Amino acid sequence: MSAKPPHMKPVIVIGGGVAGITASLDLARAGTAVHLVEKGPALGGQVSALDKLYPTDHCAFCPLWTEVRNCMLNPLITVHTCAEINTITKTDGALKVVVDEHPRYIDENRCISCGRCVPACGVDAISTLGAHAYPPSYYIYREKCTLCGKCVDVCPTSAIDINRKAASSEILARDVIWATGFQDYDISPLEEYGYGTHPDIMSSLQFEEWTAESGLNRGTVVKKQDNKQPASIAFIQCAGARDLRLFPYCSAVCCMHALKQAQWVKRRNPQVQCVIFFTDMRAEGRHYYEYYLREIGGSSIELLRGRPGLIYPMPDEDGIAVKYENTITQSRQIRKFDMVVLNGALQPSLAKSKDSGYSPILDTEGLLSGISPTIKSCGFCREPMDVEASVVQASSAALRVHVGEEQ
Amino acid sequence: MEDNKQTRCFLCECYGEISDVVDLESIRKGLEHHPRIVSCEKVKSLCLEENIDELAKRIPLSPESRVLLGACSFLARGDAIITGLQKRGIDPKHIELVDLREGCAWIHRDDPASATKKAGDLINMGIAALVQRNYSEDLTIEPKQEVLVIGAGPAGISAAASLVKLGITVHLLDRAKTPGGLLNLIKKIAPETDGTPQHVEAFLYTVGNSPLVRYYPGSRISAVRGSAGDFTVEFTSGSDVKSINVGAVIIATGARVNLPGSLYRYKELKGVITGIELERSFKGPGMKVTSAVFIQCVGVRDADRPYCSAICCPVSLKQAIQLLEENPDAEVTILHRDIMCPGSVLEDYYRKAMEAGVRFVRYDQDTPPGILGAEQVEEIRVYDVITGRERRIDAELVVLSSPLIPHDDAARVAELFDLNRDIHGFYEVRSLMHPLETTKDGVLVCGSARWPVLARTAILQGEAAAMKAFALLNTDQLTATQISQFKERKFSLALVDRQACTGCGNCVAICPYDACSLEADQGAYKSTVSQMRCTGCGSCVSVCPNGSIQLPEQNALLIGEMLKAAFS
Amino acid sequence: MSLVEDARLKAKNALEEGLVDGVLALARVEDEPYPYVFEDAAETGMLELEPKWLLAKLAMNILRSSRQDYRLGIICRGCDERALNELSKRNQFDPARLHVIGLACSAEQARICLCTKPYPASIALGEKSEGFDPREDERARMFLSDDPGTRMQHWAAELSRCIKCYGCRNSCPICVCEPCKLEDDLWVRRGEIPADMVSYHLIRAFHLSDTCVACGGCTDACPVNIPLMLLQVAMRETLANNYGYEAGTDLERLSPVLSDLTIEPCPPLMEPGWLDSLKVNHET
Amino acid sequence: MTQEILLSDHAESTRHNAAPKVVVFACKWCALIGADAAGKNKVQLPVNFRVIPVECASRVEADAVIRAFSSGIDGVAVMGCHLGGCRYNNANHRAAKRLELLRPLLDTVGIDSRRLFTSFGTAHEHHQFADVIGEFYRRLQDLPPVQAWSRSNMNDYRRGDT
Repeated sequence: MSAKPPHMKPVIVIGGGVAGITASLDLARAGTAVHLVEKGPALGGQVSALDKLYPTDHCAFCPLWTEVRNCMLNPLITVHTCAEINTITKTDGALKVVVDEHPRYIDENRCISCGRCVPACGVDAISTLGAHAYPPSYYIYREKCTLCGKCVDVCPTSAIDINRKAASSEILARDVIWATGFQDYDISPLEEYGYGTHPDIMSSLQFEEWTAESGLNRGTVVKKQDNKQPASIAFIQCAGARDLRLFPYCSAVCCMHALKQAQWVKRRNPQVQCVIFFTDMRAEGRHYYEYYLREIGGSSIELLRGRPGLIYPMPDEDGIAVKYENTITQSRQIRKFDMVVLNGALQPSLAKSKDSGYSPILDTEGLLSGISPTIKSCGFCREPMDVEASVVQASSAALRVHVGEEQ
Repeated sequence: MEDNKQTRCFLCECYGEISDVVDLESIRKGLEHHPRIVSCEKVKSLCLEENIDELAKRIPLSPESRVLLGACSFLARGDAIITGLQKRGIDPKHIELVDLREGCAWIHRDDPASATKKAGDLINMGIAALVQRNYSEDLTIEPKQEVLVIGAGPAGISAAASLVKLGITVHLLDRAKTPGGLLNLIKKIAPETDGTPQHVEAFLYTVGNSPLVRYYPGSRISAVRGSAGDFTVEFTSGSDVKSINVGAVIIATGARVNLPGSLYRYKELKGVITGIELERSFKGPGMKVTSAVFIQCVGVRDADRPYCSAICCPVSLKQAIQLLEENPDAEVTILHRDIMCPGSVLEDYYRKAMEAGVRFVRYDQDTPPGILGAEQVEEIRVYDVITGRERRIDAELVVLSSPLIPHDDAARVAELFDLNRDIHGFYEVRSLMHPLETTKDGVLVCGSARWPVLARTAILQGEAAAMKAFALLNTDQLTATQISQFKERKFSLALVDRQACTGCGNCVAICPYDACSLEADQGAYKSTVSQMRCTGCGSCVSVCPNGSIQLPEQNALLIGEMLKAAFS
Repeated sequence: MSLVEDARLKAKNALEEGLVDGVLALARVEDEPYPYVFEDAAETGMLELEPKWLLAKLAMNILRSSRQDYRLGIICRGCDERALNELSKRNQFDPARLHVIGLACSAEQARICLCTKPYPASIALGEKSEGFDPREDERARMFLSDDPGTRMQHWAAELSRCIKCYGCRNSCPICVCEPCKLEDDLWVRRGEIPADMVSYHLIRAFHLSDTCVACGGCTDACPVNIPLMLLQVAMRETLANNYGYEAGTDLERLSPVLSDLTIEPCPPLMEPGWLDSLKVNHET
Repeated sequence: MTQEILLSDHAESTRHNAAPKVVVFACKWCALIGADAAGKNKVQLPVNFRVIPVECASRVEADAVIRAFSSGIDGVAVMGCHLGGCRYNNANHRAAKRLELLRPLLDTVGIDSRRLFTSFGTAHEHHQFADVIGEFYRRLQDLPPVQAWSRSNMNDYRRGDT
């Protein structure tokens, strides 16, 4: 009884984050061929953009890079990077999926990361893919590139070809799994949060990148305005979430994310004062509450219940004012902070597939509805959830696709 | 050092990235009359497709041939070269990659002379490693295409039904007489908005009618042996003792509801009941009340049980809505410290409860609500943290929402399977990308046995566990080196020199995977290693007093020789 | 009744009651003490207690080479008993076949051996006397002084006189490995006299880091009188401070170094400030 | 003379003028990634260190560390994953405990235990690896030289001429 023959038609997994990777690996190990379509230049998704992960404080790349490598080396998985879904049309018993692959000017199989192209480029459009991306290669950002071609001559292995055109391939697939995850959302429309009015009012993902150990500041926490160390940081929870004007759902990950960020700020410089404005501190997952207790008890992170009414740059001095109601003293107070991190406005990112009779049905909250039988989806794009839940849902979606059954 | 290994050495210039700093020519000359090196060539580059083709042609496929590559680091392009050679039939274990770029040229650009000396030493270390390296012989077994699922709650039946769809024979073993676990105690499954009950019905039907499922109600496991792909499990079912042979085990034993003891005058005052008792009355005559109060976090999120049981809030919301359905103008209030309804489905459910008229009052852990009444509960006094005033709510019913806690026999089952348990008593699983796998390959945990979850999550976890078990067994040749989930090949498997072993048991005590065990052998004890369980971490080697246990791929002699070659 | 007569009586009774098939103790033959297995109750008249003679390894070998049901009694001091506990923890013999007759050492003997616990768990002969802290011995004070320079000076001078006779290893009750790493050219270069100070002595010392019962066997056996037992003092103190563990005192508890930090924590590693050993300055 | 590498004697001659010699046992899952990142970012590091990759810090025997010191190496670094992140089910805990127990022995005989550097999870980024190796070098340079223990000096002791 040899290994089961791979099912005749492949499965398309859209999104190369933790959910997409897990679904692809499970399908491949079960014997189904997979096309993993990732719009970015490398696999890893949002988790690879994080610095540390809760509740174990692992570095984000640590649990991820071996899974990414397994994906790249698995013979049954074809990875398409810089690729997006054009259309999905239902044909007799199968799905015709057109995948648009944006031109990747540097061929990652020929780039030896020597870095000679970076000084040659006048507009600073070339850089590595990130500290721990796999496979390691340089990447030309199309939006900045002026196609001047200076880099082409200096590349020793002629890996750069700026005339590469976008290509689109057509795949006959048995089924599609949406694992597109989430992306940051610009909540400047909600003026009370003051996003955009001060360089030090930023979203939690921007704060994560700004203070990442593998980032520019190498883990030190400094103000964007003047690169000096802040005296106090405010973490505003449910900023844009649980809010009928924008995202009615709770984004599920941001309470613990704020705790993690605050704890790492305290661990790196204990004298910075961290305050978390929260509605419900949702630390209900596995070992989450112990993480909450360790942080609150241990390193004096202050928890203030309630959503701030108004956040605005201080008129006369530098710093940011946060107006909120202190439920203990029943009084309105204004408190000055050097940095404000807005947590919660995470939008499910959906492949912008043109209307082809098969585009995913969204529920009222812009999420891939789990009810529609045909669409198999997992991870944040279906329901806001953390890494462990996304990975479990990805395996479940992989199972349902493998046995060819409605969700 | 007289064995017949033939080592071919290739030094990569990397288009000048290495050769500009390191004088590869002097190293190449130094190696020409080295006793262990057959040939040494300097090439412009090694990692492009055309270079790998060229390279593969120059390496004979004979078992004695060894390859020494002086190029970049494994994480840079080394990985691509080795996988490229592997695709062309060269065994990666016969290749030694020496990092001359990230490990030498790029970090010592301002001192080429010392960089060249260091490169020579690194090459010598590579040669020493190649010469001393042995190979652990792989163990291949035919995995049993059967899985044991323990526990027939929502997680267990979902795992069983999923395995049936995957064509795997399932032994569904349950302590209770009837399947369904905690679901038997409840009328509606929270939150009823997303089709969970239909799934449970479908799975129960599949489990009940599929020929692939062997269901053993009312049975108890007595012994477990073996490892991934080949477990032998003995259990007593009713009167007779059975023994089955399975490839993987899914533990879905669930959890039990904790009783609040004497908190909030439970058992002392009429009208103070737990959520389970309320559920029983919903299944039975129903419960018509004019005023009811739910109290959350009873006997949990406190010093003794510092964890959040996650399901009590959604369950209380469901019961509150049911009370209002039975009596629309009843007054139902939930006293809570945080409403744990993350995500979209549960947040909708929270809003649905508010629209149904449920009131929410937030209290603080330090000022818990007080229950007033002589024999029958009459009134609740609670300090409302939001308004800062004490509230008085008259209530004829108080429902204490208590957490799920591990079963009493969780310790016994953990003992049988050598599983670790976290400080609360739930089975410890690996983190983040492998949330259902335990440190014992082939043993998976899902449902509330791992952490309190709602039925809908238990079902998802059951399916995921089934898929992971299938991924392990979906081959007719399971090799010991291929079992590791987080990489495609184990680095090595420990090997014991039984003649030298004194039976001291250090390896047995330290092994993080319980792969070592002591066997009596003519009166003395000798250590043996279960190759399936061994992950090749080497902990045993570092505590063995006379080095009788070794990792062949990185034995003590190899490290000793590398140390000597380091600054030769 | 003197200590020796009490010991002879206990040995005789044990033999007569058939509690044991033989009693291992010292016997004085032509005024020379020899370890001797008394199997005949009448011979117990020759039993002696002095001088101090480590019988643990001997007892192990006797049990190994005798028939399965042979039960051995032993007049054993505190260090012997601890050594026997360690050996049975390392599965070298079956402790059930051993009947221990505990002999407490005198304060002077403790003074000579620099022994902190000169009495066994159950004392049958003699009274418990005060242990002696090795750091008080003036010769030891130089080897364990606070100034690293003096320590290095003394250790280098002493260890340079080592003739690599392996006496310390052979007399140590815990060292039972054949082949032993110290004879392997990879670890200790063969043919070098004196033995390489670092590789021979430190490897031997570290192998006994969590099993040394401070019996002083190595110091007694060393022909050039190097106080080898002092190498273990600092490690034994670290084990006592970090884990409250002393080798040989508990038949069940394995060495804490083999277990997980979540099972047996190690305080210096668990301090929140501890990131790596550079951030924490070990001012020794 | 064959190319066979004879250790003992000529290791002495190079020690006095060269920078301290360091051997780094780097765990493949964390420290080696830091070393590789340091290379990718072309961070200039002192030359005299050699990296021996190991699968887990727990593979590093205390005897190997002692053997390194005895063969004239001035500093040994054992670098593994952070104490909660080991891929091998907390095997690095045992390594941390074992090396913590080796320190008092090294101190007893006067080899300063600061010559043994243990890092668990603090060297996975390029700047961290560079800082840590650089700091370890500075520490080694101002420690008393290890010649007192080397073979050649031992005979001087015997002749009593130091």
